[in-house]
Amino acid sequence: MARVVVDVMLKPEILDPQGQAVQRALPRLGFEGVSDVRQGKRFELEVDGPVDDAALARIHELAESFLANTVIEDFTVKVEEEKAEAGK
Amino acid sequence: MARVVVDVMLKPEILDPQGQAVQRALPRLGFEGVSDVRQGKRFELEVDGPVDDAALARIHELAESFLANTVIEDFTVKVEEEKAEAGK
Amino acid sequence: MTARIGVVTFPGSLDDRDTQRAIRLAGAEPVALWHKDKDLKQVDAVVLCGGFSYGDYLRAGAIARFSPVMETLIEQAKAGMPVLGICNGFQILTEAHLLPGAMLGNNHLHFICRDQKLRVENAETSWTTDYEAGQEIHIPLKNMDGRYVADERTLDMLEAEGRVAFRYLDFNPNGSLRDIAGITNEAGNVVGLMPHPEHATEPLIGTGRTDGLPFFTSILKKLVNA
Amino acid sequence: MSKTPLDTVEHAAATPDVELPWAELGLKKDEYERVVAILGRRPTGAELAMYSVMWSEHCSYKSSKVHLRQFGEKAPQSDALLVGIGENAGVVDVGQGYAVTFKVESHNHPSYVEPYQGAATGVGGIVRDIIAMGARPVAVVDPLRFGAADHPDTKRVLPGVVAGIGGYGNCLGLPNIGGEVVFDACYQGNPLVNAGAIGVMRHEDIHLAKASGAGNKVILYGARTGGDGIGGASILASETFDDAKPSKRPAVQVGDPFQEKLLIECTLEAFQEKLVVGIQDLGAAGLSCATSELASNGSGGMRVTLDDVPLRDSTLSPEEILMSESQERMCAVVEPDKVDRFLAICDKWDVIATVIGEVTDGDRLEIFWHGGKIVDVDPRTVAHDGPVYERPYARPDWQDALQADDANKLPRPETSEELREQVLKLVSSPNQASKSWITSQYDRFVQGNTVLAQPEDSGMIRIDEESGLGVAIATDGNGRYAKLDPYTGAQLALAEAYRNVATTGAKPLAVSDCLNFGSPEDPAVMWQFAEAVRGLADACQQLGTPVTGGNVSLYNQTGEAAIHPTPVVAVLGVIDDVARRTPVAFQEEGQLLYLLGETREEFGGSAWSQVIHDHLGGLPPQVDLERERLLGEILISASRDGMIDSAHDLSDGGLIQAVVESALLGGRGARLVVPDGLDAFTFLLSESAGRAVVAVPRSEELRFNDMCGARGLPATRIGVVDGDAVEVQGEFTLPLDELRTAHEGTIPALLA
Ligand SMILES: Nc1ncnc2c1ncn2[C@@H]1O[C@H](COP(=O)(O)OP(=O)(O)O)[C@@H](O)[C@H]1O
Ligand SMILES: [Mg+2]
Repeated sequence: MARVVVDVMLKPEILDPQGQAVQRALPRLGFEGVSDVRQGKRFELEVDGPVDDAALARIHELAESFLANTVIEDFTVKVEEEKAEAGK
Repeated sequence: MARVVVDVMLKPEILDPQGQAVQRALPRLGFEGVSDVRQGKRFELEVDGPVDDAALARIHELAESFLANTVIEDFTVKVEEEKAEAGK
Repeated sequence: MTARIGVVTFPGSLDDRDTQRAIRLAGAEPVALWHKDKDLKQVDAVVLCGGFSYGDYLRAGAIARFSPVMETLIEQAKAGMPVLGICNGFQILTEAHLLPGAMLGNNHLHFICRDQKLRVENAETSWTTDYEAGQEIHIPLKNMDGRYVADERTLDMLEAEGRVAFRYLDFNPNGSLRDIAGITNEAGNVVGLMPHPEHATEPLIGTGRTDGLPFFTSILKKLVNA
Repeated sequence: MSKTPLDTVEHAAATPDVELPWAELGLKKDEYERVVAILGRRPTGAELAMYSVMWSEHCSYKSSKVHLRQFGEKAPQSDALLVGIGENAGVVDVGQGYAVTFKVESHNHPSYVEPYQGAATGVGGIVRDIIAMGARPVAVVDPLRFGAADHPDTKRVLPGVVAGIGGYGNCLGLPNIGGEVVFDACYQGNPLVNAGAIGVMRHEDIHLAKASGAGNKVILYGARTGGDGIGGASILASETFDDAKPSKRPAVQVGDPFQEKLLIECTLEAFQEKLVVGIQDLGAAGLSCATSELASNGSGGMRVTLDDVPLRDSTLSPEEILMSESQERMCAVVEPDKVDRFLAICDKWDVIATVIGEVTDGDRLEIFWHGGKIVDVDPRTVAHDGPVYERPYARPDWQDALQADDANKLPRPETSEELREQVLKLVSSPNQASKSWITSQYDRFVQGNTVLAQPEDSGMIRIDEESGLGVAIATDGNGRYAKLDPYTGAQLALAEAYRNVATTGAKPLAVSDCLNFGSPEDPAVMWQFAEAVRGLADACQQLGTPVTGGNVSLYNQTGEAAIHPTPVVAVLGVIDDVARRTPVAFQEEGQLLYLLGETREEFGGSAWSQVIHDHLGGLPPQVDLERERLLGEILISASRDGMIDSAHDLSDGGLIQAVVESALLGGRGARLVVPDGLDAFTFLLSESAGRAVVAVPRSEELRFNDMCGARGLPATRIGVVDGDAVEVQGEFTLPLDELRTAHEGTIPALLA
C-alpha cells in the first residue's frame, strides 16, 4: 500500500474567488505579509500494490481526465513520502 | 517571496463523501486497485519576506484557528521546495 | 413596549429581510445590524440569518465568525442574550464555538431544497417555548453544508442534556449524525438549526404553512415577560 | 525581449502598411476594410480588438438583425411596455407603480466546455442585465436542453450545469421558480443552457445605459479584470505586438457569485440615493462593449484611461483589457459631486471601484494607455453600425418528406393493457418524468415571496406584501415541433408559455425569447430561423404580448448536424392578488374535472411518438391563437372568481400526463371517463394545443359551465377527483404508488 497525492489547483490566470476571500480575511485576523492565496483540492489515493511507473502513469491519466478539468485546472501527482510538520 | 503550503484534510474518522464519490467512480473509469480516496483542501500562501521559524509558527497558528476547523480537520504546513511531476 | 430583535447582515447574507419580516409578523421590532459594527444597538436578542456569508468560501461561516459584530455577539451570548442561528447562522455559531460540533457538506454532495419534517425535541429554549415537546412541524430546508457532525462524546452529551433541539423526521436530508437538525447551548439561549423557520411564517408563501412562526413568538413572549 | 512601440492612433496613421491579424480575430476581409474606411486609416490594435468583438455574431446580431426587426415592426400596441427592445432588458408596467424587467439569455457553448462555470456565469450575466435596469432581481428560471438522457456525456454535462446554476443563483439569493429540462440526441455536444431573470422596481427607478453630461465620471466597479475569455485578443497581443506574451488565455470564465451579490447590493443602494446617471453591465465584449454602448447611447463622447483599470493580471495588454470578459463587473456614469458617495457605498460593500474616465462634450470615444491615445473612434460605429447580413435562406429539401412521415399513422395500442403500458412508459420517460432531482438543487424559497415554483405551470412571485400584487413567468419551447414546422413551432412555444401563465391565474403581458439555432451559414438553418422569428412575431402581435428583448444563439451545431431549431419563449404575467393563484395539485376529493378546449388527432412531434416509436415526423399541432386568448381569459376569470381550485395546462404527453401530475402533487387520484366522440388513445395522448384541465368544486359547476358556454369555449366534463389511483373507466387503473415510482424514479436512476 502506498499513498499517491494529486494536487489540483486553478491555473494561475483563472480567478480563484475562494483563495481571494481567504486572503482578504487575513489582515482582519492580524496576519500581514501574505501577498496571495490560492485554494485548491488535494486528493489522497491509497493504492494497492507497488506504485511503479505504470501505476503512476495511470494515475496521471486519471487526474487529467477526471480529478481535474484541464480547461481551468493544473494538477501534480506525487507519491507521498514522509509527513511534514503536522498539526494536531 | 516564498510559498508555504497548508494541506487540510478531514480527520480519518469523519465521513468524506467527496472522496468516496471519487473512489466509487474509479472502476467505471477502468481504474482498479485504489482502496481509499480522501479529498481535502490545499492552500498556497505567497509569503513576503523570509519564512523563518517565527513566520512558520504564525502560519501554523493561522491554519489552526482559521484555515482548518480542528473539530473536524487536520492540517499540515510546509514550505514548498521544488515541483513534483507536473501535469500539463 | 415590544422586544427589539437584531438581524445581522454579513456580506452574502440572503435572508436578512425575510427574517426581519418574520420578526415583524410575530409582533416584535426588527433591528438591522451590520457586520462591521461592534454595536448591537441594545437589541434584546439577535438572529443570525441564512445565506452565504463571504460566499461560504473556506468553510460556511468561517470568515463571518471573525467579523467585528461577532466579537460583541459572542460576549453577550455567553452572558445570556438569546441568539438564533438559522442555516448559515447555525454554521457561524459552530465556527464561533458558541455551539459544539461542526457543519460539513451534505453527504449526497448536492444543494438540497425541500419541505422538511422535523420534531421539536426541546420546547424549553428561548426560541421554542411556543412549541410542544415532540411536536412535528414542516419547515423549508435549503443548504449545501448541512451535515452536522461532532464526536461521539459530544453527541452523547447533547442527547443526555436534552440539547438536541430538533431532529429530522422521515428523511435525513444531509447525513447529519443522529438526524440532528438543530441544537441549543447549555443555557438554552443560543439555538442553531439548518431549516428556515422565517420561510414558514405566512400562508400562501413558500410551502404555505406557518409552522415557523412560533420561533419568533416564543422569543417575543420571553422578552416581553422578562 | 524586444519592445515594439505602443500602437497609438498616431503610430497607426504613420504605419499604414502594418498588417493586423483581423482574420484571426474573426473579422472578414470586407469587414476589416470597412473599419479602415470608417477610421480613414488602419485601426490600432486596440481599435481592432474593439471592432472585432463588437462586430461578432454574438454582439452585433449580424445574421439575425434583419429578421429580428419584425418584433418591433409587428409589436402590438401595449400600454404595459415601458422600455422595449434594445436596452439591457425590457421593462413592463405591472400596475401600482411597479415595473418589472425580465430577459432570457443563453450560455450554451461555455456550458459544454465547463458545465459548472459555464452555467454559473450564465446566471451571473443575465442577473447583471437586470440590475443594470435599476431593478432588484427577484427570481431566475433556467430552460435547459441536453443530449440523450442515457448518453454518458449527459452524466458529465447535466450535473455540472445544474450545480452551476444552483451554486450561483442560490448564493445570490434568487429563488429559481421555473424552467425546463429536455433531453434529445440532437443536443449532444450542443447542450442549451438558457437562463432568465426577473427584476422589480418602481417606475421612477428605471435606469438606462447611457453616458451623458460632459464632466460626469465613468466608474468601473466590481471584480478586477483578468485574462478571461479573450482568446482572440491574445493573438493580437502576442503575435503582433509582443512575442514574449503567454499566448494562451483562458476561454472559460470563472464566476464569483459572492462578488455579484455585493454588486447587487451596492448598485441598488447607489440607485436608491440617486447617484447614477447611466449604467451598463460588463458581459460579452467587456469594456469594449460597456464604453462604446454607454458613449453611443448618450449625448457626448467619452475619455477612458485604461491604466486605471484594476487588474488581476498585470501582464495584460491594453487589447486584452478591452476584450476581457471577467465576470462581476459594472460600469456607472456618475456626476462629479456624487462620486465620493458612490465610492463610499462600494467601499461599504467591499467592492473595488475606480474612476476610469469621463464623459466629454465631443462625440469620440478616446482611450489612453501609458499616455498614448490607442483608441479614437465614433462609438456608434463600434456599438451600432456593425455589419448586417442578409444571409441566404431556403426551405430544406427534406422538409416535405419529414412532414409527409405522418405520426398519426403510427401503430397505436390495440388493447387496454397495451394502452396502460404505454401510459406508464410515457410518464416515466426522461422528458416526461419528474425533474425534482434537478429542481431540488435550487433554492425556491429565498426572499420569502415565492407563491408558486416548479413543478407548477408558472412560477409566481409576490411583489407587494400589502396588496398581494404578483408576477408570473413561464418558459417553453419544443424543438421537435419547431423542426417539423418552425413557423408553427415558435407559435406553439409562445402559446404554451402564455397558457402556462394564464393557468395559474395571471394575465400574460409580455414576452422575452432565446432563439437557439444551428449555423446561420447553412441556408436551411437560416430558413428555420427566419420562419421561427416570423411565427413568433405574428403570434405576439395577435396575442397582444410584445417582445421586450431576448437573445439569439447561433452555431449550435457539430459538423453538419444542427440542433433542432429551438425557440424558447418566456411569458411574463401579472396577478392582482396572489391569494387567487391556481395551483396544479388536486385540492379536494369529489371536485369535477373539466377538459377545456378541443382534442384532435394530433401526434406529430408528440411525446408519445418519441417515447413509443422514436419517431419524428408529420405536422405539429395546429395553433389557434384566438382560442388561446379565450382559454386564458376563462382561466383568469375562473381563478379570480373562485370557480376552480386547480388547473393544469396540457402540452407534451397530453391529458394523461397532466392528470397524473396533478394527482401525484395533490396526493389524490382521479376517475376519468372517455368523452363521447373520442377514442381513449386520442383522448389521453393527443397534444392538441389550447387546452387545460381544471378541477371545479361542485358548488361552482353551474356558474363555471355557464361562463364557458356563454363565451364559446368547449368545456367537457371528464371525471372527478377521487381515490388513490388514476382510473380511466373501461380501460385501466394506475395506482398512485405505481405512478409515483415510475414518474419520480427515472431521473435519479439516470443521474444520481
Ligand atoms: N431546469 C428547471 N429549472 C426550474 N424548473 C424547472 C426546470 N425544468 C422543469 N422545471 C419545472 O418543472 C415543471 C414541469 O416542467 P414542464 O413539464 O416543462 O412544464 P410545462 O410542460 O407545463 O411547461 C414546471 O414547473 C417547470 O417550471
Ligand atoms: Mg404546464
